[in-house]
Amino acid sequence: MCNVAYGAYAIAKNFQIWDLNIGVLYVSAVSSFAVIGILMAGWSSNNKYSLLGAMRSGAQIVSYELSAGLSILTIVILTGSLKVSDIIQSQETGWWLFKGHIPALIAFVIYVIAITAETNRAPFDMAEAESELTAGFHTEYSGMRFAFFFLSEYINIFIACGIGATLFLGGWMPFHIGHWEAFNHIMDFIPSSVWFLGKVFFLIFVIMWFRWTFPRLRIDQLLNLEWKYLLPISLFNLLLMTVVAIMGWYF
Amino acid sequence: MLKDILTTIAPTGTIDETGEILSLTIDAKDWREVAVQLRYHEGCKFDYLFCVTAVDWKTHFTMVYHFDATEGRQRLVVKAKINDRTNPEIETVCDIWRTAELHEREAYDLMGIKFLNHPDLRRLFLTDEWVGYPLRKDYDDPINMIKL
Amino acid sequence: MGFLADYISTVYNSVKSLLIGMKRTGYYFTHHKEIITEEYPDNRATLKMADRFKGEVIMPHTETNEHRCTGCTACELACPNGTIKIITKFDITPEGKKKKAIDTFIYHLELCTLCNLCVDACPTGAIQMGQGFEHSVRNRADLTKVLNKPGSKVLEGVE
Amino acid sequence: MFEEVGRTETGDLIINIGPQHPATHGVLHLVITLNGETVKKIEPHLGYIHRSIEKMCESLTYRQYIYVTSRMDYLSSHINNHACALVVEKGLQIEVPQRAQYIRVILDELNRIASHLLWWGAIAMDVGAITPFFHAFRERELITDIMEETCGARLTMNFMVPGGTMMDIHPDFVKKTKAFLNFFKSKLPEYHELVTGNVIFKGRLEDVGVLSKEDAISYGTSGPVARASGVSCDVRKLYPYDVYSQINFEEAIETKGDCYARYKVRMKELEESIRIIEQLIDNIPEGEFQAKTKAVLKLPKGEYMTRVETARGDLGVYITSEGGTTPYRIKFRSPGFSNLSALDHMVRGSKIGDMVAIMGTLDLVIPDIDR
Repeated sequence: MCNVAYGAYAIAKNFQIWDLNIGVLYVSAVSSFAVIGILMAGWSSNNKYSLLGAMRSGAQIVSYELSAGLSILTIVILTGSLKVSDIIQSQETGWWLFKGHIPALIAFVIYVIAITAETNRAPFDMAEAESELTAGFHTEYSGMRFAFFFLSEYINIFIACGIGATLFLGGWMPFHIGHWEAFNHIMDFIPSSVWFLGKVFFLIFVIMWFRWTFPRLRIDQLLNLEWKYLLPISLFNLLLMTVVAIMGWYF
Repeated sequence: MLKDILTTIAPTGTIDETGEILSLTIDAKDWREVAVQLRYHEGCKFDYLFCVTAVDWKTHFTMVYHFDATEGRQRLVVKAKINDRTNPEIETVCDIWRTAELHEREAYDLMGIKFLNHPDLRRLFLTDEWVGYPLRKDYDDPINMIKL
Repeated sequence: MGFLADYISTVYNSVKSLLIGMKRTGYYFTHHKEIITEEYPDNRATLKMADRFKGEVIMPHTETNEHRCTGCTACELACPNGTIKIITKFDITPEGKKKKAIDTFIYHLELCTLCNLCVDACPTGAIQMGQGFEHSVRNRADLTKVLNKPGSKVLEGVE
Repeated sequence: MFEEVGRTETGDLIINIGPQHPATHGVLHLVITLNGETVKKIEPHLGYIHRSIEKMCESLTYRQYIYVTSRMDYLSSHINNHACALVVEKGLQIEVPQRAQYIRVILDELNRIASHLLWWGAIAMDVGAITPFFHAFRERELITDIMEETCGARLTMNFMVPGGTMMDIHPDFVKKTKAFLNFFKSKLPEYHELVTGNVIFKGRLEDVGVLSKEDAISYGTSGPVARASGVSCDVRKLYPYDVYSQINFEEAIETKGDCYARYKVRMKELEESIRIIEQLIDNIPEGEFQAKTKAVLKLPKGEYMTRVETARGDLGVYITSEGGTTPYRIKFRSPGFSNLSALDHMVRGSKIGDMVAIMGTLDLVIPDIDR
């Protein structure tokens, strides 16, 4: 299901199946289907652990979608377009993470946190929470059915990190520094697909890094974090970014 | 002195000082009143019930209660003698010391002593269908590993 | 404004504590020299157990097939689980006297808890704790062992 | 019991945590009544590994019964054995040589460190962090190596005998223990970096499962659980045994009574254990490691009670002797059993996630509860 989202990806230079004009919106819309799978799996297992896991993940994914969406919006404001190729083209002179000043940085951090939660990875893996609900929504599944859940989870991570790489880290754009012509030239020699995949895998690595390090949040703390911290900060950040964009305070 | 207080709150009991801890032996009928006094009497204040256990003496049972006072740091052993072997009964103290609830269930399960007014007196370790009380001296285990 | 300052300092301190933790795990991700696990089945040839490791009870024999057990059953009495069973017989010494000796020394490894009490109790040092620890067998009966080798005798002079 | 499984009349959900469940660290079975995510009632069902150790001990002699007690609280088996040896020594008035006392106390404290390390890894695992477990086991491995070298076993040592220890320490023991202490002291700050200061970890433990001082006493809790509620109950201080009376160490006490206080008490105890070992390790006196005892031990008629501080709390061994070679009745008052009785009180009204954290900080070892 989630593979549909790959269509709108620019994996390398001039390598995009479908460059539709609402690309980012489309990808984020399709990738949020994952919650339905989890909810249905948990409910139909007829198991109380699964049911609790599914309910948790429903509450969690729906709320974290908000701040992920708002962080995406901040970059959309900067570029003025939802089209993937436009967004990447606008970062030719530098990635938005560096060009967009502090608001872009904040948006990036919030985005990474939000996608960690959205994809049910630790420390937000409430839906599976092995020490509380044995395995949450996929307790009753085994074999290939279980593998499908994990495939979709990892694909989902890849998609979410792909959006992050496209928006904040310039998609397939190589890393350029101002007027260092020689350096920029060397960077151009690295194939664009390597750049894109490298960025995505870097983000995936960060998410895995979270998993080694952090304990799991409790369900009420998880919602607190979203509604008390991430959402106000990202709303404020969006305002800040609008000001930055209107005044032209970015490079 | 603890000994003097004990003679006032349990006039029928006998006090034994030979062991390392002062011990008081009473009849099971008097246990409830003595327990309340031990917990709340100014000179006792035994607030920490350390251990509850039952001993099967073949002719009778004794319930052995080990007490500690966290403030005065004095220790006491109370032995309540239950003479009725076929249907041993004693009042519960789990409303005075909350820890007694599980300990009394354990004693019920393994020794078969019934605690009157216990809120939830069921088997704790063994299954509900189990017949007999394993820690009693006359309990015979049909599948005895050592004898096999 | 105090509220806002509190809010910001909470966020700052939380993020800092998280980053400290990530620094620590990041350090171990890049410094993986400190491996202390043993690659067990592969290092079988070089594996050395501690001298006192309690793996099983064994009875050492000399090259001339002699052991030190006199059949006094001290170990049998010391054992808490009935692991050891000694069947004795009477040997005739050259002087024509009867002498007690072991016929079979049965050791139930499946009952043994490796508590070392039998070795402690043995007056002649006939049994020891062995180093072997790979005791898995297909049949439970295989765990019942006879420790004295066939045809073995008591070592001269051991009483 | 099985009719209850499902829903109650009021529509509350009943779920079973255990006997096989990642949160229970063994075969504890908890029947939990849930209202949404909130726990309304929790009821332990025990006995899945009840081996009736008390009954078994009635047919074992005073030398033999020590080994069984390793199987109660297997994480502090040395300390259990120590309690059993002490009660026999008290009954027979055996004077234990100084060397044996030193060795016993050092091994006790090493065992306590190992137990707390495992607990530290497990509580982090319970609240969802994975790495601390590996850190804890790296250090614990060194302790088990020391144990293996000296006692011959890694978990159920059975090294104590009435009157001393079974063997002398291994020649490398002092050197290795010191090396371990140095290594461990260098790693302890990492523990605090990784877990103690972590904001998520604090959030999970702070103000969760609060046990007031009165309740802690009334529920008969002991060990770190009671000390976190401000109850001074360290047996090593109150009723010192062996050389504890000569050692300078502090009793770790917190007053808040929540999960984080229990966590801090245990972390403090790790440091205190290091201190105790450091005071002893250089001064192990020469001499015998075992007192001369009779071949057959017969405890005089009477009743004996010994208490020792295990890693989980106050272990009491109560022996009624009729003068024979075996105990007439023996009772192990295990710390975990009393601590478990407070679980329902602590968990009521909190979330399932909290229940896991509370269970983790109670540090229940199920064989200790079931015996």
